[in-house]
Amino acid sequence: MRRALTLALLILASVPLLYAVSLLPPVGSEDNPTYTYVVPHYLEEGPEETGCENIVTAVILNYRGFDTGGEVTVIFTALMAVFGVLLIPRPAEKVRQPESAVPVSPVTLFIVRTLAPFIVVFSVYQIINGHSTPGGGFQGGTIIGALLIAASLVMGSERTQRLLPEGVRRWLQPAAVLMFAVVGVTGMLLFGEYLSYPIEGEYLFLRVPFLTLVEIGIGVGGAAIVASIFWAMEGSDG
Amino acid sequence: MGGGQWPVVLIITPLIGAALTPILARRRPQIAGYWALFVFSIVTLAAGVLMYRVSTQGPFSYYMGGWRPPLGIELRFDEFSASIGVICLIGWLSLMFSLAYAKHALPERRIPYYFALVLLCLGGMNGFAVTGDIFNLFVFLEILSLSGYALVAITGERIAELAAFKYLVMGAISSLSILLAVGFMYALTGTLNMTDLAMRLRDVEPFPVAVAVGALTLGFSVKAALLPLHIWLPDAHSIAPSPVSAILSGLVVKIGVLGMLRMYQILYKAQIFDLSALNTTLMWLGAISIVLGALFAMVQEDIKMMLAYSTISNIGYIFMGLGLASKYGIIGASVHIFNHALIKATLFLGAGALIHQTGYRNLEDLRGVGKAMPITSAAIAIGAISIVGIPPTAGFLCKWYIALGAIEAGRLFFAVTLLFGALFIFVYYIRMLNAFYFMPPAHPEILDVGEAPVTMLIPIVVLAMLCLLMGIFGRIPLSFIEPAVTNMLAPIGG
Amino acid sequence: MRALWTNIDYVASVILFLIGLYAIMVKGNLIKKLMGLNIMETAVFAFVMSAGIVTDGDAPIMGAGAKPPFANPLPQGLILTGIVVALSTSALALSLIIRIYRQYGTIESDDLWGVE
Amino acid sequence: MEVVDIRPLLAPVVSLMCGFLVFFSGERAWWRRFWSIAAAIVNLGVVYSMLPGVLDGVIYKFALIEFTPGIGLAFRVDALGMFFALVSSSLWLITTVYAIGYMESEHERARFFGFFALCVSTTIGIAFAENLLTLFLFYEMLTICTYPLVVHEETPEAMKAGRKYLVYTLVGGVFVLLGTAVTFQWAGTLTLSQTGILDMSAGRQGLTLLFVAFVIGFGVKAAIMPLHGWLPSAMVAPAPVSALLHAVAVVKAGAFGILRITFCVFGVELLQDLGIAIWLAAVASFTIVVASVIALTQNNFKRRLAYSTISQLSYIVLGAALLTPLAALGAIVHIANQAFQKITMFFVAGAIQRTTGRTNIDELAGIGYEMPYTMGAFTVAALGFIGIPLTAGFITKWYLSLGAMETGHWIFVVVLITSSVLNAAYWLPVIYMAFFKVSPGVRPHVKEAHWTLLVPTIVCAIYVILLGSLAEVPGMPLSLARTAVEFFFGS
Repeated sequence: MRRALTLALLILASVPLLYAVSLLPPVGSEDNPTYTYVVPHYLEEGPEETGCENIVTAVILNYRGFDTGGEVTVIFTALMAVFGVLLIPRPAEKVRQPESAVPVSPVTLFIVRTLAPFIVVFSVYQIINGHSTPGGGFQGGTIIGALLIAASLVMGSERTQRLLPEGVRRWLQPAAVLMFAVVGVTGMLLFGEYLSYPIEGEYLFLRVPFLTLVEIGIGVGGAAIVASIFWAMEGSDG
Repeated sequence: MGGGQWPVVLIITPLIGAALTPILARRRPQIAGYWALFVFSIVTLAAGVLMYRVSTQGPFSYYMGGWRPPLGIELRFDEFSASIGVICLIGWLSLMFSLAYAKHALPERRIPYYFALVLLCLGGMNGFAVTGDIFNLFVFLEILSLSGYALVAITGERIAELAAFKYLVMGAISSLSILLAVGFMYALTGTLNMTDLAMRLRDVEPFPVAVAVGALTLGFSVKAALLPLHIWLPDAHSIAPSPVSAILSGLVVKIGVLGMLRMYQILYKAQIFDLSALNTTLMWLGAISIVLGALFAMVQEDIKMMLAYSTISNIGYIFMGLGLASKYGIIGASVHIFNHALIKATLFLGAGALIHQTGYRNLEDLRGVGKAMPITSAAIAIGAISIVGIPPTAGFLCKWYIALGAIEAGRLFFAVTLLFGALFIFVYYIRMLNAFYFMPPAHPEILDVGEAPVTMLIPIVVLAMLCLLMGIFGRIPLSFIEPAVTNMLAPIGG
Repeated sequence: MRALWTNIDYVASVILFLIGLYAIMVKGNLIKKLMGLNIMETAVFAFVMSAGIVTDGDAPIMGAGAKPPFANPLPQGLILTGIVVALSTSALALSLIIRIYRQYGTIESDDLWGVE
Repeated sequence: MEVVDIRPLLAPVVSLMCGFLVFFSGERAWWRRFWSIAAAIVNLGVVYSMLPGVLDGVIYKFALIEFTPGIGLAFRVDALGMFFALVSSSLWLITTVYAIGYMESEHERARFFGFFALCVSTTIGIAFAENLLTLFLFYEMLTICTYPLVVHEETPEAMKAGRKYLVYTLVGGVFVLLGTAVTFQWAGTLTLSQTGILDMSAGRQGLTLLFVAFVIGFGVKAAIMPLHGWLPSAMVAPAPVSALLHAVAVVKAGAFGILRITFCVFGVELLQDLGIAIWLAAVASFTIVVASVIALTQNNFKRRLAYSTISQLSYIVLGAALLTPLAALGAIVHIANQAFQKITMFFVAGAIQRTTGRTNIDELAGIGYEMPYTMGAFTVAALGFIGIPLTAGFITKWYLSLGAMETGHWIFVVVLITSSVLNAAYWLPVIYMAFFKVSPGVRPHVKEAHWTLLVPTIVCAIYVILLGSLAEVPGMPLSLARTAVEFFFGS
């Protein structure tokens, strides 16, 4: 009954939606307002104005950098939220969580350990070259985060967490937010507005380092947050 | 652009402050509260400066990264953005209230995260209020929503996680519906800037825009808990820690209304189609919200549950005012955004203090508390009188304007509903006051509890005073809102 | 009808969106609800991306040898943000589900009604 | 002539301050008494100091705040407002003295006296309101401030009465607010004026509905039947409350509102055109007669007083509805006459209850021997109600009858005479019981009430006679009422 009702309702809702999409400008056409209005400026002036060959990076870090600042705040919020919801008072003495009942297969362990350096190198490449090639801070950071999760799975969280002691982790988690603030405020002091980058003049050489700094911040922060969320859910310390 | 980086201070400070909170409070969690209060004081200062600037120089913009719209993101400070004033005021007072409250109500380990989340929530709201870009609006909406969901569940209160999950699912659907609408608008116009959007929407297919408007309305009504999309609200607002309830009820639901106002700003300017169907719907839903919210509230025993349902009624006022689409109606709705925030914060913080001191939350158990905690109870009484709209308190002006608006629009029926709805509301508040003042205590030991700590008492008293003063000096919010509404309605010759 | 066919990408997103909504409304398991939510999110992302599709568009990277037409970079940037938002929502939702499971030992909403 | 003056604001503020000072005095009895009496005297002084000016036709104005252009809190003292304020503040002083004696052994005295003062403050606010919004504002505040006094006893019965009171008066308030909003929409202003602010352009039907809304709104407090239900129940309140509020402040606020609506919002001419006032007169007449008949059947002293109040209040409404200068004069002067007569009676009822514990009329046999002064005062008031010449009531009836004859509707004269007869029918037996019927075997001995109860009672009774016999002396209420009537009818 409930299913049928829901279905009916949704089908009813689909009619205006489908009619509306049929009236939207045709997908893929180069004459769409989405392609003729703002984007030509990005594509033509982008490399010149922002120093990024990758226009997607130009958009997310420069033209609409404030959005990305908001986005790293969202994921930081998620971390705070997970901690706020899940952390329970520390037990007086540490109760050792029983290791998983099924021992980790040595094959898995070997593969993760062998691949780890390559994964790290790949992600670092992604992070620092984000302005000129596909990829960027998030992509790289998430890869490192995934590596940390994989390591936790095969080696146990405690051993993995030793790589990032709590004091360090606390600083790394907000890295993206803080890096944005540092670069943004520097831009504000030097070039007028928050998150401004130089377009010309004597500070032009700062542009790429700044972008890279932000990418590194996003990457490090992303990795730390993804891993910490995993640890918090697993029940060990965030 | 010239001068003044205050917009940055307003938006960025709470985010940085939140980012640093867990670091600073790692060893001593109690420090988090003072840090948050300090950070938010700076934000409040910035808000004050910006509001002063809006009131003296009129609206102005700040271009993030120096990119002019539509290339970059614009922060737009107009009269509706002046809601940062009330956000900061209530946020600051709630934070102050939290200092003592958190110590008692939360596990110590969660305290830093609590304050970080409150800062993020408030910062997100400030961002939402001032941004001039619809996608950026969505980003800030998510910051404040996510922190809101988590804050509901942050105590170990019974069924807190269920309430938070319900809130999260409803909230996420509404966010997605808003994002879908953003997608529609973007596909039609290729721009994300609000001012630009209003211009470019003039010559596009109207039907997809109508669907987008429907999706936006749906999304914002969930956030604002307009009936019948309110089901998440009562549990979430009554279970959250009291200062959070004050923020959620006073401010976060208003974010939905503010979103509606922004949408109307665009639509009135774009003149793309006749809005009367939407207006009529909102008006009716508003009227039903008023009455049903009041009826639900009447049968509640839990004081915070009652306040939560009362929020639904009051949101009904606001939506009715919006739907009337007459000058006074919209003025009344906008003023009620401010005033209801003040009133509801008073009530929730007051209720929080009562629960904190006595440990009871049912009206029956709280009997006689008026003698034990005279100041808090008096503040709650003032809040109750305000919310019903008895003059000369803050609530009266809103009721008056919305009623005038209804008559102006030739809809006497809605004026009648509004005024009688207020009476319904009074019926349950009088139950509360009777219990506080005119009934012998059910638990004699309640007479021995004293007033709450002074950091909790000050916010309550300040807010209660404001409830009175805003009624008497109703010109202050009005001086902001009237020109804004006149501007907004100008294209339709209102 | 032809317009529907031209805009088949949009149509697909709309249908996905409704499927997600159906899952949220009908499924009792909280994880399944969350998956429904994720489907909806994906649908909206696909919708916005479709708005930026350019037929035969190349990646908008202006290195040597790059030649137009380029794909629209703006929706890509927006959706990157959107994905992170979706990730954050899912993380919080999962945490809540974990807590619900710890507290009540079930994540079926039918069983949870009794608790309330 | 209009003069800007702070005194119209000062008068309500003095009582308001008094209210708060009393709250803060808490259970310190001496301070509480000091503040109450001092404020009452200052208040009376402030109001009285404006009397000569008002008699000369000066209008004092003071605009406090504007909410929006044209709408705000503003005060204005004209003859009608002055009349009401003067009655209220002089009776406040007397009642305060009485209440101090009466409430000696009661609980929660700070709350009682605090809200008592607030009520007076709002009453004077109503009297001095410059516009409809201010009037409404104080009208609603009066409702709220009275509630704690009604439920003072905290018994289930009191709570029930309080609830009933709130429902009635708040619903009334909604009608007033609705009417105010509509008036603003039609007239573009809310400022009460000499000749009314509405005109025919709004349409006959709409205006009629508006008038009905206002009459319902104010009629609740003025206890026009069938809107009177709250008044008898509210008699559970302590006697001083019944006296000041249910004989003077609250119910008169309703009657005063109707006067304001009739003369200052609609204006005499418009109402004559509409021809609806006659219906109001009919309702008032109905109330006068039926309430008196019900009063006959009541055995509880205070309930009989309550129904008598209902009946008497409709005199004022009737006078307003007849729309002639003489009837208006009778209506306005009845504000004072009824107040003094009724308050005397409530004082008597309270004194008897406090001194002997009796509350029913059939227990009063021989009370005239035990409390001769008290019952003497009662007799004076009763004669006043019947309308015997030389008492205050006669003046009212005289002018009302003249006014009724002016309109040519003789039926209203008949109503007034019937009412006199009925009044006689329910008050004379009490007097008979008190003085001529001694219960067998009881040897009556004089056991008068405490002086704080007795003195106010006697002062009021003396004033009832003065009002009737020296009505034409300058400075007595009648001259003020005459100024008010001249103002509205422009003689």
